Amino acid sequence: MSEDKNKNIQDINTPDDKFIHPENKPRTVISPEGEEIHIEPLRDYFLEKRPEVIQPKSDAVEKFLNWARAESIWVLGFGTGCGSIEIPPLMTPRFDAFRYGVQMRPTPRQSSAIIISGYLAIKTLKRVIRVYEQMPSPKYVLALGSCTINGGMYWDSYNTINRLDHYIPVDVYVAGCMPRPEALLAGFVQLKKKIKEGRAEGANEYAEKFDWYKGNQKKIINDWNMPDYNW
Amino acid sequence: MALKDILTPFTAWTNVFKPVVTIKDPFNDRPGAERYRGFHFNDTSKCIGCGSCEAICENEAIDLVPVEGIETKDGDSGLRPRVDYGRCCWCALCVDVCTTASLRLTNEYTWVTENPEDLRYTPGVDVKPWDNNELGWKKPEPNYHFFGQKRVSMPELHPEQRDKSFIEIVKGYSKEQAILEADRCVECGICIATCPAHMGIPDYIRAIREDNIEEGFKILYDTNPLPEICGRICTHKCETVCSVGNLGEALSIRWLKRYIADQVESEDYKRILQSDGIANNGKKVAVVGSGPAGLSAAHYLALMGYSVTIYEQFSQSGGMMRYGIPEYRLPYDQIDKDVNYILSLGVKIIYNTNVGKDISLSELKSKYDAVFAGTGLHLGRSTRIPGTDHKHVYQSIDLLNKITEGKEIHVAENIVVIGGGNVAMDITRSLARLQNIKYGKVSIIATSLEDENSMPADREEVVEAREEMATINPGWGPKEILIEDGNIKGLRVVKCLSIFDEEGRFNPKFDESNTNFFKADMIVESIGQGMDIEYISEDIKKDLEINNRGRIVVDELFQSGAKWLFIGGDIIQGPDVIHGIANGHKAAVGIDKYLNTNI
Amino acid sequence: MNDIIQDITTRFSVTDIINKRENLTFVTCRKENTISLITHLRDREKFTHLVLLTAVDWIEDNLFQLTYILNNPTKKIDIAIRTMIPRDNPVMESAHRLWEQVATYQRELKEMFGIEFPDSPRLNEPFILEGWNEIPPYRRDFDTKKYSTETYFPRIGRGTNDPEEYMKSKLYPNDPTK
Amino acid sequence: MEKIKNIFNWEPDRSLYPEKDENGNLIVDLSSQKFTKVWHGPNHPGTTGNMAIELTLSGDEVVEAKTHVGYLHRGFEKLMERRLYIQCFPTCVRMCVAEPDYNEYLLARSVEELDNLEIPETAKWLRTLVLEMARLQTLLRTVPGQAGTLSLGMGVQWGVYLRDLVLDLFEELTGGRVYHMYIIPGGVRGLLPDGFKKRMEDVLLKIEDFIVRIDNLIFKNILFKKRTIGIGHIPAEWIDKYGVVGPNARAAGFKRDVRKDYPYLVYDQLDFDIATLTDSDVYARSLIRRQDLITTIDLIRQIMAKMPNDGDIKSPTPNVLHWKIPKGEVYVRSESSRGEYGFYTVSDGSEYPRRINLRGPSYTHAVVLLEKLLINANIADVHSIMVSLQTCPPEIER
Amino acid sequence: MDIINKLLFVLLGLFIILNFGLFMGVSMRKIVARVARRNGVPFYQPWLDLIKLYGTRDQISHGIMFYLGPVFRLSGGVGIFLFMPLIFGSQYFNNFSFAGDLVLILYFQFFGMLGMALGAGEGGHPYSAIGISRGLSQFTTIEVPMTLAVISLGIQYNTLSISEIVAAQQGGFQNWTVFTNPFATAAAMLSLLGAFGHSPFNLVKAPNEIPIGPPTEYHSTFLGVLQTNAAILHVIEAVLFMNLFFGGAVNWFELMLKSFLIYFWSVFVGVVFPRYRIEQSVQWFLKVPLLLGVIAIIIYM
Repeated sequence: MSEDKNKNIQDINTPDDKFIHPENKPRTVISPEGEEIHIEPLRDYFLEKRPEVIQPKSDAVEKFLNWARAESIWVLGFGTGCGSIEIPPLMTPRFDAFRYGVQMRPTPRQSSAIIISGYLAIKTLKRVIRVYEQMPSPKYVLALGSCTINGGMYWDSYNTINRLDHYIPVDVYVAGCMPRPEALLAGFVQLKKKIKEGRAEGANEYAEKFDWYKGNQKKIINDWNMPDYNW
Repeated sequence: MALKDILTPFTAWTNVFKPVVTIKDPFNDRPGAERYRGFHFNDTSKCIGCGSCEAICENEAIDLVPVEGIETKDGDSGLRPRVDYGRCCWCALCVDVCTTASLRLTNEYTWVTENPEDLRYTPGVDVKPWDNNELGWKKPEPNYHFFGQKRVSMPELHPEQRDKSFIEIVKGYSKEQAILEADRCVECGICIATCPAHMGIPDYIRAIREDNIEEGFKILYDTNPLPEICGRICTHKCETVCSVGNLGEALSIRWLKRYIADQVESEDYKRILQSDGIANNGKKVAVVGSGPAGLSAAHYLALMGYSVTIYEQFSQSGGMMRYGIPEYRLPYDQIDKDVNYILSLGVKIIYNTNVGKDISLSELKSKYDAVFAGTGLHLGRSTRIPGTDHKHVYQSIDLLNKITEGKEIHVAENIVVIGGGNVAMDITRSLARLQNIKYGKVSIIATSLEDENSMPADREEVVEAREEMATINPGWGPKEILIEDGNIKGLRVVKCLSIFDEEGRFNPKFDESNTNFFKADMIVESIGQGMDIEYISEDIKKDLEINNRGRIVVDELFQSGAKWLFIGGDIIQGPDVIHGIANGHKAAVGIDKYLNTNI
Repeated sequence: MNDIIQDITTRFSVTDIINKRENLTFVTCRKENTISLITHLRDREKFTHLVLLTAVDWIEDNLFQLTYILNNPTKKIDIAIRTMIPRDNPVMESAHRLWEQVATYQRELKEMFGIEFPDSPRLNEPFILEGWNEIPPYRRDFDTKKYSTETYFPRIGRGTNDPEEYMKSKLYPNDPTK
Repeated sequence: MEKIKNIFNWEPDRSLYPEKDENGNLIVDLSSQKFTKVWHGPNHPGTTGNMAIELTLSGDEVVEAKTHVGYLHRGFEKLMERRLYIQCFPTCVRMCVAEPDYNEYLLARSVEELDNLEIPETAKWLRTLVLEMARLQTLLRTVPGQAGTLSLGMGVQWGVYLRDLVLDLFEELTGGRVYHMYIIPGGVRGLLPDGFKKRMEDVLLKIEDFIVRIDNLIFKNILFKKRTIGIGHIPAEWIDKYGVVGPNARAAGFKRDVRKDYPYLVYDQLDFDIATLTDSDVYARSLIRRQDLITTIDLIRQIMAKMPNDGDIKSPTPNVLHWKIPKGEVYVRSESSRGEYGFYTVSDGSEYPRRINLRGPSYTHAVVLLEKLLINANIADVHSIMVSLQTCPPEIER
Repeated sequence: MDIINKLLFVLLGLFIILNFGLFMGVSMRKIVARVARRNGVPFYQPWLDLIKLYGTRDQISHGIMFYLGPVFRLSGGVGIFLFMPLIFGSQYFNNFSFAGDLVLILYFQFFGMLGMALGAGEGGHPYSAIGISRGLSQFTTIEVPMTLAVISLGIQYNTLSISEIVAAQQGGFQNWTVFTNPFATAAAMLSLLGAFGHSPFNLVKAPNEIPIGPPTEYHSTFLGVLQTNAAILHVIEAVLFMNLFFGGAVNWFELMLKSFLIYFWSVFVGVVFPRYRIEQSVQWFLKVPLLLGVIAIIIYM
């Protein structure tokens, strides 16, 4: 078999510090007055505080809560790509996702899931990251279509990412370009299953590997300026 | 502000009493449409791993990977497409372009996973739930093709024009025709492995398409110093595996090669091939026989700087190409064109010198640093049925020799040719012409053991022979030549049921009850030729290893047991031109290696 | 159509007239004359509808081609005006006073090709890209595939085989003539 | 009495605020707290697709609007430069997700016009059918969608359901639900399946019933009229100045339709008329779209009646794996549901296009025109005006 | 009956009202879904939503008022409940109804709104601010015809106690205010459309203009509190109207049926109309319902 095309470019097994440039690593500097200043450069780019891992409550309670969470998935109405054209059919008579406990919310604060409906341009990725960080834990990510898996149609585009799982944790992938509403519903069913089994801990994963995610994000987003209250 | 405008909207509420239109079970109630483009399925037994799907995929979603249990063989690369659903966009161009119609998209469309690495699989190999789903996207009908399915028809002489003369039948492509034909190539490269000389077929076809004849010509000479000859009479094994041929007609690779060679004038050869001023390295090599193997070896040796001398038993070069193949297939001036170029590289030919009679092999050994023997198969084989010793029972090879040399031969009114190979067709058609000239009519029957579908002769040879009014009646085993009063009356044959036994050995079975009789005054046997290695004297022979089938054993560089003697061509492999060329080339490399490292 | 072309040929010395269809003609105009030609066509010949304005990169000739396609909605004819500007100093007179949307086109051209249009409003505001540090992406010398593979972590584990090479390695790996 | 009436129909005095400098430019000082900056989008249920409008508000009133795009930029025009012409075919489709078929058609047409290729008659009819079906499915979303912007979502629910039925037909004919990838350079990719005409007629009847229902629900709705009449007025003199095309121009009295003006495919063999209105406000524009819907239904019926049932679907083309298009350039256009939609294709004689540039109607509608129209509009009408222009961000940034 | 016992029954009433409110909400959603010809959410959906919201793991606060907003809102809702007689003649479910409870209830309606305004304002999102300004201006204008109708009732029955108004309507449906004082009823029912916040008066939340107004920044438990309150408030508002105009209820079934229908009235209108702009809405309330309210007062003057 021939040489792996992408082997030399990245190595998934060493995620820790690889993408964090030296200047982004936390360090302590001493000012001319002799004062010690602790600098955490990555922090400047998004949150006031790092996200924290919130351990699940005791088993029985968590199980009950997960059941409720699974049956009440509030999806953020953020159409990031082509796939969002299939959201209206999902919410209308033909497919009626409401009966699966799926509802749309217009603000990230109230949403528990986000559908990344396809390719993400860098400009949108920036908003998606902000939106994702604004969503309260536990939060779930449903990735639609080839584009989120390995770049899809836009694998060689200079403005779209190739794989979503480097920037935010993904719970369920739905294959297709674009997936039909039925496939999306199947995605929701799978997501529910995952939540009920207590495996959908994307938010905690994000908090744990925060530096890695942030490093990846920072590698491609050059301009972190964003207006307040713009998702 | 009409009251009506307030009240009419309330008609919407009538919907409350209408039935719900929601699909009850969206996962099962609604399979994709009959043509839906869902996930891939590949019929791996039909697939040949040509990679057209990979070439057309704009997303680089398809990789060709080796698959366990599928062997690489002629016409099948052993690779199978693997689809990355992180790339696929369901456009189904891969299905439309598929050269074997093995790939299709099923109408299954739901695939949900938590692990993105799952979304990559080899359709038809990795078992998926939709493997047995017959619906889905297949190549559309009618007349929907991504490349020409039909060959550009080759201009030929009409049977009436050709059946009395030995003028070349095939006229050759014009530029437009050649480009059109070259356009059909999908550049898979499967043909290369099948070609004994491993010619860069897709590359020179691309050169034709781009109208870059000189580039194409250079590519030809990389592996084949006899393009004019090969372009006419090559057995074109490449075309039998051409991936385009799976659904449509295979590319006329041979004619395209001929097209390139035809476009280049003799005087341009040296300029294009940049073969002027090769430094002589002072070593000398003798080549026995100026057939394809000999000429090929001489050519590549000359390019490496050796002084090459060819010993030829006949008065003209070319060996079997000239003396075995009728002129209407391969005009002699084309042989000369190729040979003259090789001679222009400094190769000398000594004609009318039979090694073994006029000069001994040991003498060559002493005069030269190495010897390459490509002496070919010049002994006709006989069926050895009763009556073959009659004077009007001929060997086809002898007749063809005589026709080439312009000697008078016996042409009877009714002739039967025994044999179904290309040589049999050659003699059949040559004799048909002579009959036509002599008697104004054709009465010749060619018969063979093999039935119509498994005759070793090229299909077009059979068709053309029939066009020239020869009768081809295959599937019969010769039993006896009936001779009355010293004159041949005909050939008695019985139906042949099978040729090889279960172990693949030659062991024909006949249906003795089903007999036939072909009336004839003259019988020509053309069931193959044998080699004549009398010229190798006993002291040399004792170094050689000869296997149980009577063939001389050589290594992969055609070096025989006697280190200085390289043997190639029909006596080793074949018989055909392209094997000879390949052997000659390899032997040239072998000689070079031998003389430089003395192993 | 023909009389218009003749008229502008004499007035603005346009060249390379190609009649693609009976209602679509391509002409080439010198850089200095272009804006006055467009103004003339809009005001006199009633080519009131600007269809598009875009650029083509002819990197071999070191030129940018600007194409203005104008449409006359009453006569239903189109005329496309091509202007070549040097690639190493890509500056073009702005046409934003003629049509409102031209400013947007020029913003895009500035961002995607790096063509300058002095005086064009909001020219330097980013339009599509955000935080772009490379050369303008629509230029031919920007290699998007290379940029993408180096930047966006394509998934590993892919690898393909060329049938030709693979068959060689399987069937005749030691062929000395190759 | 007049005074009392004025109390109810109070209009702000524009001369007093917002303040302007001597050049007539707005003085927007956010720190004065007279203004609010609000971003509509990109994550905003009211925007048409993934775009943003930066609004500067004074109270409920917009004093400045700026369109921000680029959230969907994939660089199609760059990507197509490194794809074979046949590979551009699935790629270009994605340029507009709502109505992908026009991209397919225009690419195919560009290639055919540059290479002087004629397509079979059946393919022409099938292409027209697919283009009209595409218009049908878009309009089924956008006609009630106008009311959806004003929170009358019931029409959208019905419309999207019917659109789904049209998509089912698409699936049968083309094998794709949203991205049909059917019009290939040289022809189309399949004949009508058996019984297609019957099923099409069933759906058309349902749509006609739907039109009656949305007439009652939307167009005869007093509140819909109140919210849309007089809002988002485009004066006639802006049409050429701002490059307004399609239904938006027709609502202002300009009888412009590519299907009539520059007939392509078989539109010259079909009998239809172009509706115009002169009010040029949101209501007029949605009425025009409703009329378009009726025209489209009629056109589909005509096509169904007149089209040949079989025949070749694709003319022979050179091998698509190395199809070289002669050097040249061409502009081809078609009438999408939003207006003139065109491809400007430049070929340098190689296997790859030199440049393909898309001219989408939203390029002008959603940027300069929208920015202009929103000034002095109420923030509540922003979404409504935007949808009435039927903006589609992917065709702005591509 | 001691106060403990009373409190227990109040809590029981609150529990019933809350669950009925959630049920009513989901029923309305299902009815609306039927108009769209689909099934809609399952019946248990609101309970799950609430559990999920209370079970959300992290919360982001924007300050103390941000906390207090939902609390104020809930106390507004519960406040109305506390003083609302539910079942006429029942000694258990009359809550803390007293002589001037009608005025207190009108006050509590505003209390929750104001608290919410302060809290949401602290959230800092411009959409919240716009939503609040819209909400307050609309609510002010809703209150005017509402108050006029209440005044008309006060004059008619010569009392400001809800229990007494209900008592005055007993003895058959011909005694209901809707028949004895149709103008006041009409004014109040129209202003009720505004109070329930369905189309055409849903501009406070206006999902596709200013998503979604005051609660934009509220999430997790905050939103849970708001939703709990909404469920209680919707029923209790309907009960208020039932008591004032439709003869009250003598048992739980009657209460549920009547409040369901009163709530349905706003849905019935809401489904088929788009929304007003804020100034249109204000103008409308100051035109038609105001006029009806004035007429109602003039008649009983």
